[in-house]
Amino acid sequence: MIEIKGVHKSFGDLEVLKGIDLNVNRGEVVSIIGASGSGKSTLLYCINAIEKINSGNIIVDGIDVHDKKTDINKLRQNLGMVFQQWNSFPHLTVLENAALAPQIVKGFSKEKAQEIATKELIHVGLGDKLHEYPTRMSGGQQQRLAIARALAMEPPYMLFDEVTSALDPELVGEVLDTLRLLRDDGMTMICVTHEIAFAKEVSDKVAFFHEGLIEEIGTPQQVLDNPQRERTQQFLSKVL
Amino acid sequence: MIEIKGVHKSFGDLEVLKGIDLNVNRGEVVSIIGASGSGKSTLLYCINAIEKINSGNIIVDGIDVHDKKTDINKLRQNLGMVFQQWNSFPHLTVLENAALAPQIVKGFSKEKAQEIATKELIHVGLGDKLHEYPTRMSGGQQQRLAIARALAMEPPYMLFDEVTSALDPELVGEVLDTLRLLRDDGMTMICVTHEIAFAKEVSDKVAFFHEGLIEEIGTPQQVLDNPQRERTQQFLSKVL
Amino acid sequence: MNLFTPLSWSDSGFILTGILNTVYISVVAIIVGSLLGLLVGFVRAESNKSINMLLGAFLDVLRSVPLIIQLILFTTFIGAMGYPLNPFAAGSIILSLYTMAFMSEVFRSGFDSVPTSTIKAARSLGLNYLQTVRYIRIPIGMRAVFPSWLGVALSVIKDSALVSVIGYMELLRTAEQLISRTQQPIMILIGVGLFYFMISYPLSRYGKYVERKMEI
Amino acid sequence: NASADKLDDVIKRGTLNCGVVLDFPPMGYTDKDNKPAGFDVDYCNDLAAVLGVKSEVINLTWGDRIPSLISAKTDVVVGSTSDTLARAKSVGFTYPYFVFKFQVLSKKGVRMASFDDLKDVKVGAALGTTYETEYFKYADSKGWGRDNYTSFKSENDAFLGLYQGKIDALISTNTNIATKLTSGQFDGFVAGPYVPNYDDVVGLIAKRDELAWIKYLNLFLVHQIRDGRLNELHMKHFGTAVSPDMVQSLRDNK
Amino acid sequence: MNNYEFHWNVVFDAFPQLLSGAFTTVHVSVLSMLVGIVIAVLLALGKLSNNKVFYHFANIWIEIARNTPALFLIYMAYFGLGAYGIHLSPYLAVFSALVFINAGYLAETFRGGFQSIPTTQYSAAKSLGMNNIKVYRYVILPQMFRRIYHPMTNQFVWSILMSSLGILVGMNELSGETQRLQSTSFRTLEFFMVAAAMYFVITKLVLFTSSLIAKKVFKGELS
Ligand SMILES: Nc1ncnc2c1ncn2[C@@H]1O[C@H](COP(=O)(O)OP(=O)(O)OP(=O)(O)O)[C@@H](O)[C@H]1O
Ligand SMILES: Nc1ncnc2c1ncn2[C@@H]1O[C@H](COP(=O)(O)OP(=O)(O)OP(=O)(O)O)[C@@H](O)[C@H]1O
Ligand SMILES: [Mg+2]
Ligand SMILES: [Mg+2]
Repeated sequence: MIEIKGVHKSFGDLEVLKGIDLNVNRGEVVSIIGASGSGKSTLLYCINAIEKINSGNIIVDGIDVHDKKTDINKLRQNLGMVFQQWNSFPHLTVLENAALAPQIVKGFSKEKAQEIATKELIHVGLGDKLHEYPTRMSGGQQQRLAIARALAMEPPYMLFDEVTSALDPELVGEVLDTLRLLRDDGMTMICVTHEIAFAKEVSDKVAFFHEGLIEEIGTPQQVLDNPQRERTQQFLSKVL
Repeated sequence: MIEIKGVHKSFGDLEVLKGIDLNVNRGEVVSIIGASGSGKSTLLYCINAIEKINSGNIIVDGIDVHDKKTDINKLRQNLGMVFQQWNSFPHLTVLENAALAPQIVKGFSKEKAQEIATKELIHVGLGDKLHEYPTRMSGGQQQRLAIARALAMEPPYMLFDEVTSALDPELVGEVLDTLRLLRDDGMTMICVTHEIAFAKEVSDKVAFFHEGLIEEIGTPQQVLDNPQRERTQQFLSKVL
Repeated sequence: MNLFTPLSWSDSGFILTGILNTVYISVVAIIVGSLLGLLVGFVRAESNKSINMLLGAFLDVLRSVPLIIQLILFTTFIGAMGYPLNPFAAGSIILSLYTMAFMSEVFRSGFDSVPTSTIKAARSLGLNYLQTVRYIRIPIGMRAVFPSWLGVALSVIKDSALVSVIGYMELLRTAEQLISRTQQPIMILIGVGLFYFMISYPLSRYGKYVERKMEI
Repeated sequence: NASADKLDDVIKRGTLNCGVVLDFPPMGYTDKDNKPAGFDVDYCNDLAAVLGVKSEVINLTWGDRIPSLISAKTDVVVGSTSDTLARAKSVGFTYPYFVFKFQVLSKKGVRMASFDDLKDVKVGAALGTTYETEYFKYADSKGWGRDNYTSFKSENDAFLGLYQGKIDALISTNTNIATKLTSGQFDGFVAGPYVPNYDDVVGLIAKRDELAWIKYLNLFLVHQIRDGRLNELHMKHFGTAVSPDMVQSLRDNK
Repeated sequence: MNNYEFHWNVVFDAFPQLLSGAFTTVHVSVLSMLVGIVIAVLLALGKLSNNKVFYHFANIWIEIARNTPALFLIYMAYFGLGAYGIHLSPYLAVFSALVFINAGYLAETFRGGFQSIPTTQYSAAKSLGMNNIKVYRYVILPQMFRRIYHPMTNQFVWSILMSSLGILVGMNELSGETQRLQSTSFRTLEFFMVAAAMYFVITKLVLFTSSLIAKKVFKGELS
């Protein structure tokens, strides 16, 4: 379970998160929507401790992420993360990309690491690209590689930050399909997304961010079909 | 009138156009849809003689485009073209971009060229950006600049190649509005597009391309609402 | 008889001539080398494999043989052929060719950096080949490579010091002669170093500034 | 025109391009106005005068001498060029116009009783000179190796190197060393032994095939001796009369 | 040809000396490259560091190296330092000038290579649970190496070509050896033509080897 309690976060003078509370239970899929700059990515970065927070707590399976005593590299193994901009490691093949972390972080043997990696790559539909270099692949394929790479660490949680928004329209579908697959596997996920239809389809909960606060949260039906808050309505009318 | 008769076109071994027949009358708006790689862009390039054809004829207002004796630079003045990737000239201001061709191709005086350019730029809504450099503008604005630049040659025909598909979603609208404007002005247009809703709204005819052939052609109602061919149905079910 | 005489004010004219000679030959080499480089770069960007191979091989030799050897070899050779050249002429020719070898790559990458889609856009407006080159490819391509161009130009100024080996009285050779006479290398050398630095440093800063500005 | 030779060329051109090595005082150097001066420069001027043309002195390093001739930058090099048989395959030599001894100049306090003492000190000379070759020949015959030897691009660099202490001793010509010692700048140094059994006989050089030109130069040299000009210039640049030995040797060698 | 007769047998006889000169050329360039790389890493770190002293030291070094002629720096190392009683042999003078310049140029290359790796690569690697050392060892440095490989090769070629300035301080590398040989035999054209050819061959060999290595190490990725 991920528990986010009263999280504040500033970049210099700019307060980006102004007190976020959010719980994500095992097996749940939570989508975060909201205008650009509302702090959605920042929250994900804070959950993964890539950014420090100013106050509040983020607890993952009982462990305080931002506690100094927490072994952050160990914790991150539980939190797979995929970014908007695909960032495959260009100097490694697809298989090596996915096998790197299991091998050097978890300490698996090369064979074992590659076995897991291969499994996940097949899972996301890249079984025929194992020895390709990612720079030769489309954005959608690279994004699926990034997902497989995160999955190869076998994390209980996955964080997705607008993983389709840098993709050409025709490539969006294949990546969303992969996310659906994960949902069906029962993966716990937080998805920052602009794809409202997708959010409606896969989410258990949808949170609408506005200027560093959760303006509205609830089931997709509540938030997306019957938004109560004016800001949510405005936002939805613009993107739909 | 643009008459396309039995056009074949290969790149090396790859036959991209396998016999295209299509007539576009003055004042008509024809939309071309179809999967990636089906040859849509290639056809536009061939109409504008940017690519040579292997056989067949393309006749614009009675002039054979691919005849050796045709003065292609003169012909192109009748065929405005706008590309998927906005191609503003980065070293010139917006006004200079649009005034360049009238001045050096048509031989207008600088004043006259700028006058026409200004008129077209105001038409597409860039009246307040005349002395801006295009690199400072959004993709949508650059795309409208490209349209104005083509219009400044006062061509009777305009060819549009997926002019919105490289744009961020929020910028698509402004460019489509500009196209609507042109349609309302009575401009003859061929639009390659992925925006089915837009195609349905503005077109007199819609042609569905499949692997280098026109699989189906007719009014938007015929092709988009009641497609007869299985391939058209498949394609539409995927993109809608 | 006075073999060793200290540096004096009367030497300033002599030094100034050295400075002017350095500036003079550098400017000639940069201008001629850039023009030739523009031409060769364009030909290379436009032409097929075999012409490119030929040109490439020639440029390769210019880039793979030390400038100092080229200078000595060229002056000796052309003289032996019966066309003696003074150090300035011979130095300018070799330095210009050497500059061209590097400039042509700079300009070639400039021409290549203009997207084909932009060229197609220009052609679709009815611009013919030459108009496209003149109004689109050269201005866009050249802007993109200005920092690299400046980099090559600065290295030419520095390399011009080597023309001293064929007897051209540029700054460094002037300095050497003064050192022989005064036996005071330090002061004179530092002065020379400062001169180069004062030309090169601000310009290279400016180049970096432009580069950064272009990235944004 | 085809039959015109160098002599005609020079007279027609009205200038004599005369190469001199200007870092070899007192044969060639630059004075305080950075103008060429020295024995060789005066020879150039004398030659130009008898030809009735303007004298253009061209500054060369040792290594430049041949390239300057081949590239026709110079018509003649008055540059203390040792008349070795190897070089004579490439350029044309005149009669000798001067005879040098090769000598060691060393720091005071460095033991330099005989030439063999060079074995144990850091020694240097200008690159590509005959004394460098002679030193190598001697060192090789004694099996010294070359680790203690440093080449310099030019004569001046060699003296600067000795002055700065890069080397303890250098080899140059007796004349050059004598001049340097009288200048006062080399007070801490002493002239030492000569290179054993070697007289450095030097001539003017020109292109090998310009026979008429070389003949003219030969006659010029003879006249310099006969007319007393050699002696005059020796007085001017060395402060002493030219020794009868040297005059004899020049006459013999011709 | 205006009655210049080539005498190739002189050159042929002197070939061992030319080869030994070529060896010295390669020797001094390789060594100056290796030492230059080590210093360049330190200078690059200096330019990236917040320590003012370290930063300015690196900056001054880099700017002097990049903005003054190599020939000047060689003179400076030879006669400039000599005036203070620091006596470098011709080899050491050329070597230290080349090291100084290589370090200056390579430092900028390294810094550029370092900064060209997108920060998203760090985030991605960290999000996989890698600690800082692993992030650098497995993700950042290998990518950086690819980016600096070609500039480094070019710098190496530059070093080879610039070591020819050894001719001006009487060093026994290829050019100096050539100069000596032509001074004693007076066969200027022949010797310098052969020297030019040797330089050409050496640089081509270096470039060829470098691209072979690149093909092997970088396999198909990037270009
Ligand atoms: N490293 C940083 N330093 C300073 N400001 C930052 C930094 N990262 C983000 N910000 C700022 O914080 C705010 C929130 O950014 P964030 O990326 O979280 O927004 P977002 O909701 O993800 O938007 P988008 O939909 O555009 O990705 C923005 O104003 C952004 O400029
Ligand atoms: N210059 C070229 N050389 C070789 N092949 C080409 C060239 N241009 C296009 N092709 C090929 O021709 C085929 C048709 O390309 P075209 O760009 O016309 O397709 P399209 O229908 O416009 O697709 P999209 O929707 O992706 O723009 C593709 O397979 C493409 O790879
Ligand atoms: Mg974001
Ligand atoms: Mg297309």
